[in-house]
Amino acid sequence: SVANSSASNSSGAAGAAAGDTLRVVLQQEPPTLEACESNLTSTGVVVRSTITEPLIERNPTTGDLEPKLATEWTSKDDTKWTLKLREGVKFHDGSDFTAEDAAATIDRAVNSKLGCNVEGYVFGDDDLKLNVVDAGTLEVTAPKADPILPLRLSFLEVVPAETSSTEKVREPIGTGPYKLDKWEAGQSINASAFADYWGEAPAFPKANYQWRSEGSVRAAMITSGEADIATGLSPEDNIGDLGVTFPNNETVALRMHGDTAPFTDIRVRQAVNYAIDKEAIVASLYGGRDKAAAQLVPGGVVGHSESLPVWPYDPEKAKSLVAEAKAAGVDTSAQISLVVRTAQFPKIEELGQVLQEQLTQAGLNVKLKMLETSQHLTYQVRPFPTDDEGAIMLMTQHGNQAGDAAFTVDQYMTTKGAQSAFGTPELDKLIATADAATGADRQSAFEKVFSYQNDNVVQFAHIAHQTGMLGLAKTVNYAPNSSTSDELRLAEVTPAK
Amino acid sequence: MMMEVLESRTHKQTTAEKVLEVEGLDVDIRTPKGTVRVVGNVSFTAYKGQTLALLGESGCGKSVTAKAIAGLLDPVASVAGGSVELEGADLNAMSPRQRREVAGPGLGIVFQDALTALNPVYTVGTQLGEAFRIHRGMNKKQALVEAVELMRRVGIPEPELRVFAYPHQFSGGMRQRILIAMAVALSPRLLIADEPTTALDVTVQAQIMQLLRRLREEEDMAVVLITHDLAVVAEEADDVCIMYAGNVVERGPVATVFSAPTHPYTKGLLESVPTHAQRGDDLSSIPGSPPELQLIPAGCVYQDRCPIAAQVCREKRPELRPSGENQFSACHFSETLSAGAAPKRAAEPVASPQSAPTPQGENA
Amino acid sequence: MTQTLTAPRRDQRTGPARKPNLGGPSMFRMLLRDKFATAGAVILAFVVLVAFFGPALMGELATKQNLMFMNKAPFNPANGWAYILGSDSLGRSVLARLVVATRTTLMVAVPAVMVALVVGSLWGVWAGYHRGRRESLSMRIADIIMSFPSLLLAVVVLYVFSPSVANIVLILAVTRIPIYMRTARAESAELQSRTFVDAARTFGTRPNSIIAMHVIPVVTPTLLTLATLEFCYVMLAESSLSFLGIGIQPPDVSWGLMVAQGRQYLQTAWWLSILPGLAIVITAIAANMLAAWLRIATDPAQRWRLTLDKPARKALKPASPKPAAKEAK
Amino acid sequence: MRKRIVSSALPLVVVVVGVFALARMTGSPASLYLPLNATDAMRADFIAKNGLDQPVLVQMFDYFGGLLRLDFGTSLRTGEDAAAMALRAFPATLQLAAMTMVIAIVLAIIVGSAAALKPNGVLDRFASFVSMAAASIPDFWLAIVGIWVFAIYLGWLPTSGVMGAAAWVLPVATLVMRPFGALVQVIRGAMVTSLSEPYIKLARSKGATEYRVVTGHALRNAAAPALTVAGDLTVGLINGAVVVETIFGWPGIGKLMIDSILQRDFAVLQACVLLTALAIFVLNILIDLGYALLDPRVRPAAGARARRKTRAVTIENEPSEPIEPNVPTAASASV
Amino acid sequence: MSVNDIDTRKPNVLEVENLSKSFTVSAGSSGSRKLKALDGINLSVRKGETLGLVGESGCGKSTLARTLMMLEQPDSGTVRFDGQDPFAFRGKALLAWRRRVQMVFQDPFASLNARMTAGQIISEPFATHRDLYRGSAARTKRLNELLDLVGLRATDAYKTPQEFSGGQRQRIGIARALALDPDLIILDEPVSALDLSVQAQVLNLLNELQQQLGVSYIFISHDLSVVRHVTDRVAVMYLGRIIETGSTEDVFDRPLHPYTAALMSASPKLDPAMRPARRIVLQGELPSPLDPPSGCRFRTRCWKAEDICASLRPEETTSVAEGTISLGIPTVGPRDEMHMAECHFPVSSAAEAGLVPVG
Ligand SMILES: Nc1ncnc2c1ncn2[C@@H]1O[C@H](COP(=O)(O)OP(=O)(O)OP(=O)(O)O)[C@@H](O)[C@H]1O
Ligand SMILES: Nc1ncnc2c1ncn2[C@@H]1O[C@H](COP(=O)(O)OP(=O)(O)OP(=O)(O)O)[C@@H](O)[C@H]1O
Ligand SMILES: [Mg+2]
Ligand SMILES: [Mg+2]
Ligand code: NI
Repeated sequence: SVANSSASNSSGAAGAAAGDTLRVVLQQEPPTLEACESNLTSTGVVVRSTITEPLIERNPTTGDLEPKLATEWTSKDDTKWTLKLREGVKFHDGSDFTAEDAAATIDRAVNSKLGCNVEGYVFGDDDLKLNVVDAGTLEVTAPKADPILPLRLSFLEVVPAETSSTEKVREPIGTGPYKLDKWEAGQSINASAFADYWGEAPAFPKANYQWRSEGSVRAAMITSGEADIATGLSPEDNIGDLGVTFPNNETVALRMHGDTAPFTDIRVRQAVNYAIDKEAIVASLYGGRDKAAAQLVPGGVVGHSESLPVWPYDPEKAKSLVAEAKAAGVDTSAQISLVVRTAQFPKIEELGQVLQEQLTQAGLNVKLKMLETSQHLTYQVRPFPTDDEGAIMLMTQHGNQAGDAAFTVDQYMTTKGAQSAFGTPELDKLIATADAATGADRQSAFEKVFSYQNDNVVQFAHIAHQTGMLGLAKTVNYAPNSSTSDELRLAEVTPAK
Repeated sequence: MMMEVLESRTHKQTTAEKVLEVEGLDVDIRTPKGTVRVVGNVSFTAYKGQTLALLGESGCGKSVTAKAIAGLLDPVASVAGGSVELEGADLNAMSPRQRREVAGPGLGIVFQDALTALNPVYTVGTQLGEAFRIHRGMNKKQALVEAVELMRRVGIPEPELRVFAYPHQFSGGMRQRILIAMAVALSPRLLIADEPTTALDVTVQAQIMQLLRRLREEEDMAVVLITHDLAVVAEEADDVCIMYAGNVVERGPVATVFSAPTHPYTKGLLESVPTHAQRGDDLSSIPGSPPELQLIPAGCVYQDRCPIAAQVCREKRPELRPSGENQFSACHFSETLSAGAAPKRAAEPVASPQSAPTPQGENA
Repeated sequence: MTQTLTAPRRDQRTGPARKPNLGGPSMFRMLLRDKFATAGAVILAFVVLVAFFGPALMGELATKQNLMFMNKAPFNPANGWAYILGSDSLGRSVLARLVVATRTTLMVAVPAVMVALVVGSLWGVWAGYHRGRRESLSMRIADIIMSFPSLLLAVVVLYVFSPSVANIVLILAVTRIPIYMRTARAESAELQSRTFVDAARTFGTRPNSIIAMHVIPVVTPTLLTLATLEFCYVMLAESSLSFLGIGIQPPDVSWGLMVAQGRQYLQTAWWLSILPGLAIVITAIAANMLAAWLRIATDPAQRWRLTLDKPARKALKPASPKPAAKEAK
Repeated sequence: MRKRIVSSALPLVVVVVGVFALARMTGSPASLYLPLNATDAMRADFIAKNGLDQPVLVQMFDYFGGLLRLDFGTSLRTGEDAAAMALRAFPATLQLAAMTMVIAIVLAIIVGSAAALKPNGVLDRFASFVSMAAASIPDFWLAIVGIWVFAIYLGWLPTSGVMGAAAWVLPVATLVMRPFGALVQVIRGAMVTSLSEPYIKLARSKGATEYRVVTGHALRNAAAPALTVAGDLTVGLINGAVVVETIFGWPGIGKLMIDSILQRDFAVLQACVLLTALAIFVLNILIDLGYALLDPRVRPAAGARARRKTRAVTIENEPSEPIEPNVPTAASASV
Repeated sequence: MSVNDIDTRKPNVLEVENLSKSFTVSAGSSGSRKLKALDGINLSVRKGETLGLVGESGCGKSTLARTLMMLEQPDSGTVRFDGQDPFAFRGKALLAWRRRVQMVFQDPFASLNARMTAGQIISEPFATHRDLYRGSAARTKRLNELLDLVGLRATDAYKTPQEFSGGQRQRIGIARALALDPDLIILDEPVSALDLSVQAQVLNLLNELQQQLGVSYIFISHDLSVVRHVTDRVAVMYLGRIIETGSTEDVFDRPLHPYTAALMSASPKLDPAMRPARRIVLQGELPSPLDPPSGCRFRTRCWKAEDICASLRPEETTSVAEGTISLGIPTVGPRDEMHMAECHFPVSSAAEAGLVPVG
């Protein structure tokens, strides 16, 4: 009961004040801490690299892959990869980490019927072949050449081989710097530093997660000293100089469904791009922290092109394009549903209203449609609803956690992509080439894809690369990076001074 | 046995001690149509061991007078003048605290509406014992013992069991007895009983009247009995005070007043009681209906229905003045009536303008 | 023949035949007696006027965005009258939005209350009149609606069908029906045992006619009072729906939505939520004041409070127009 | 009483059935739980696994079958037992509701009685003003202002959470407003009526003090209508003070319910609804018992202006509803 | 018209035989029980006659009236109105019957809807019986007739009930009952709410109407002096049964049943000369109708009760001429002319009945 737990917890809270507990306040309670679901933001932010660890880890700043539980990985043909595993690593239950565990983790997440999110997101439908060579060596074989298989593997959080492969596990056992103590459902998650951690011991012996859905409350908790870190803040939460911003890899864009008038005509789609005053939106709504976007991936992701120009704000041009299209017989007065997900990111409702207003100025008939997650999803992913009155324009927020544009374009730009409304054969071809490319070729191949979309396809009107905001109490030091919202590594947090 | 045979009451002519003396009592009520005087210049005296009856039709101000005496007027009503003295102490001059101390030991009142006057959520024992707890500082148990005793006194069978019953478990007659018991709990010097039997039928009425009589004799209280039943007055009271539209129109010993009324209203009332004459014959009735209090004319309050009204009645309100031995009447022509001329309705009164309808405007 | 009858000799009041007057002074005069209720009535009248004519007067102002003129503080004459109540997070005039929101708010609250009132009352009156099985069944239905999580109902309906004004009205109406139903039933069950209803039955009058003629007119004042109170509730409920993101959808705007959206600016731009919040509170209080008055004015046992000529304290002094009694003394 | 229990159990079943059907109208949960690029086969798999491919009637039959075995299903979102989740969240809500109602009732009795002593007096006006304002302030707004003032500006109270007694202050204060406002009005009205009843005069005629008259005689008679409204208000709180729970991070059933709706977590939703409906059912019975306690006439005829003589026995033609005291209330169930 | 001269040739308007009616009441925790409000009622009313119905409060007078008006459904027994059973009527026939029997209610305040004007109240029956007076002109004409008949003015039609005095309200109630030209009017305590000074007006009015229109009355009252004045025959009720019937004079002056005797004796007299020297005051309360005493229902309060009263319900006792009393079922003559009572030990003389005045 609450009364009891509040009694027992009050001592915990008192201990927290003493400074040995790192208190984090999140936007929502993780539905589960299942490691194979850790690409869900709400799960990953707690689990990844804190409770469990991957074999390979991507440095969010440089984009390079770095060793974690695997020390080396090599492949001759990009198909069969050999991983050397770290020695002396222990799980929280005291057992040793071996190649068996690594193999079981991959098998469980990718090959089983468990239906892990990471499977669909990072790996295709194809299964991987696993071969345990010895306790410290693992061979992974992809069905076809896969140059970024190590990157994909960086999404898999390692769990012991004993972990059930038929049931998901709410409270995982990992190798991370913190081990899970107690999850008081609905209230808090408590973790403590793992004594047998193979790496450096974290600065805080204890950690405590809570969640509050109101941003202003999270901010207030930092201000009032009830929490040390608060995620997902916005400037209006009045956090003052305790708020730290960071580029969070997320990009906001409008996806236009070209199958219905008026989006059947590329001029209308171009007009939409011209009609949106991205710079003003970024400057006023987002206080100048965000960056107007020209493509779906932000800087730091392989394939991002610095030189790609942002569509200029040109309402006159937009109007004339609409007029041209109209003259060419396109029904430009047809209704456009601007589909927006409620509370997806700060100020989304304001953004929706601004967009609606600006597009209306350009002569389009836009209706704002605010939807909750589940309904929004039906619009986001194929098969799209067809019974909607008029054309669909979906506001999407895309985050590329992997740092490689392949994860973006496959989904969003191919003709059959799960989140792509349409495409062209030429673009598909460009994407296939880019996917197979490596090194510098890969970068330029993806740049080509993005500029082709902007010039010839115009499925998207890009709005902004976003920044996140973290509330940091004066008592702690932490430098957020682009992956902070997906994995908040508590071990990187240190007491101030 | 089941039947009890009683002597009919004979009127005592003792000159007993004054208990209550009401002098020129005025009560105003604020109404939507303005402030009206519902009780005007009422005076009477109640003597120890005797019953004074307040008689009058519905709405003539009997209950208001009673409540004014007990200091329990509704918030809209207020005493506007006159004095009420209980054994020499002016009740109107008392502080609320003093009044509370008088309420119970000094003055007990039985309210008109027996069926709702008991608090439905408490046992009658609790309610009966309350007076003892307030005034004698008894605890619950002691009060309950007293309550049982009281119930026995008013003739409720098995009082030990029934103290724990709730009011709704009693019949109307029993509730009325409980109310009476409550009023006499502390043996008050004065008991006001406001229509204690109106809601009951004759057999129960007889029981209640018998009870009241017994209590009065046991405690030697002064009783003010309010009723509109002439026959009850005739049987129960020593003195009667007849009210009409807030004013006392006639006052005196019952026997005298009823045998020789000196006010035309009293006379009219006595005549309209169905006597056992011929079935099918017209009863003699007082024409019209009592005036609304807002519209009481200047002059005599009864002028509109009076068969002998004259010009003087429209101009001057008659004062209550002696019209016989111990008898008072507020009529300009009381002498004529008491002289035995007894002008019947049809009889020609002194300069009567006939009983034809007079337009209202003339008097108002 | 009839001459032999004893006709009443004269009536207390004479005068030409006049239209019925339900006793006592007119409602209007009683309203003026209660200063608070008068103020309430004036405020409500003002709100209604604003809802009617405001949007036309405000024109485009309520939707005109100016991203460079965001969150300007109110009561700064330098910004011009349109921005006297400040500007919102998209640089729109708060005044204009408040005015336009008035209409939407009333368009939700009034029909929701009306629908619930009419349906709930008629149903309740019917159930109470017939008693027996019909009554039990109706009360069980009311219980069901009451114990149904109304929020769930709202969410489901608003998700399955869009959160349009009509749907919000429907939801708010349905979930409030039991309130009226219970009250109407209780009153009607009591009324159907009254003697004048029995009298009507002895003529062979049909139940529906009796309900229409004898029951509904009596229960109406009580229910109207209730409806006035419910009006506040519905405004609040609508704002709660907005808080959860399923209320009125932009670009429409209601007070509840303004409060809900403005809450995140509470510390940076307080006027965005305080002003519409005040509008709700003031309107609610005004409606409540009026309801309190209505309750007294329609209750014969209480009405005197509104109709007295003098306050109580003065009554003890020599009473005003002295009846002739004293003079005669 | 037994009859009453049976007849109030009916809504229980209907509510659960209704929620079952309604929830399924909000669409399939498949896309929420499957990866974005899930194949049709995966979807079909998922749907079949959770039994969503069957006709609603069959699903319902299975569900009720499960209920008999105390199997409430598993949460799609967390994989936990749905009943366990609901049972974990419910006490939090119940405690909050109880605390709120106790405070609201006590305050309302004091304020309402004081106001009723002099109808339309200064105190009455003030009380009605305060209570109306209290009942008409949006709760989320009050909550946020409360946090701002008391947690940040003054620093007296924690912003949110359930840790320690201080954490109760803000949520309870926020929740108390509406019941308080509504109850003050009801109690005031009932007290005004009760104070003008004849038995009050009778008590005064015995020399009872004003205090005794109000607390001893009037209040108990005024309690029945207040009980009805308090019951309705409690139902509102039990059904979830979603807004307040959301803001203060209170792990209650309201929050759980709205989350499971948003997440199409049907089993949890049904378990929650079953639990709240059960609680409401128990509450109704308790209220009936409360009536009986308050009013020895058992059936509350108190509110019905009984012109006729009160009869020695309660009259019942057919099994009919008691005529409950009817009182216009400002607000009861909360959204 | 004189009291003793009962015109035997006039036909019966109403005949009631063995009428019973019980209510289900919930008696606290012990579940529900049957309350026998009427238990085998027999009575008849002739054309143009007034039948008085007296008895203690709660003995079932109003229930009988309401059952006769078909406001309650009887459990058993028959009601014949001109030989037909009204409970079998449906539709048109029912409406036609409703027209012929009307009721004046006890309470002139509660029986008039305060929100309607006198005119609306009186013409309310026309709304149901549309064919009676077609067109508003005819109705207005009839309304004015009715107002005139009961001694109200045409302008009174626009007033609401609260603008009338109690007596005038009762007149409105009577006018409403007369609106459909009934043959029988049931008057449930029509004057008990009225002031003495107005009561006489209403009684006179009723009398006039009977003489003019020849209607029959069932007159319920507990004011014995009124009953004595207006009725031809009287039935005395006790706990749901009629325990004594007979001509008014017989019952009042020569009561057979001890209860009747107590009733007559207990009623206060204005005239000291009429006051009985020895008055019977019953002890005890009316027993609960939920479990009436066995045998004779009055035995718990009867001073003449013996063992047999507890075990055996008394047969009807008839008093034949010259004051002799015969026991057993009457053998001669129609029963409604007889003076009979249900008692094992009927009162034999006025002195025993406590009716001999002091003087
Ligand atoms: N609270 C009140 N408000 C307004 N008028 C009142 C109030 N109490 C009494 N009156 C008026 O005062 C007058 C006298 O009333 P009162 O109750 O004294 O009559 P009464 O003689 O006792 O009549 P009854 O025989 O019907 O009891 C009536 O006209 C009544 O309407
Ligand atoms: N609807 C009802 N349900 C249950 N019991 C009833 C009902 N109506 C009447 N009774 C009971 O039937 C009995 C007879 O009641 P009724 O009203 O006929 O008495 P009454 O003789 O008219 O009394 P009064 O002289 O007081 O009017 C009473 O005991 C009463 O409690
Ligand atoms: Mg009185
Ligand atoms: Mg009766
Ligand atoms: Ni007579």
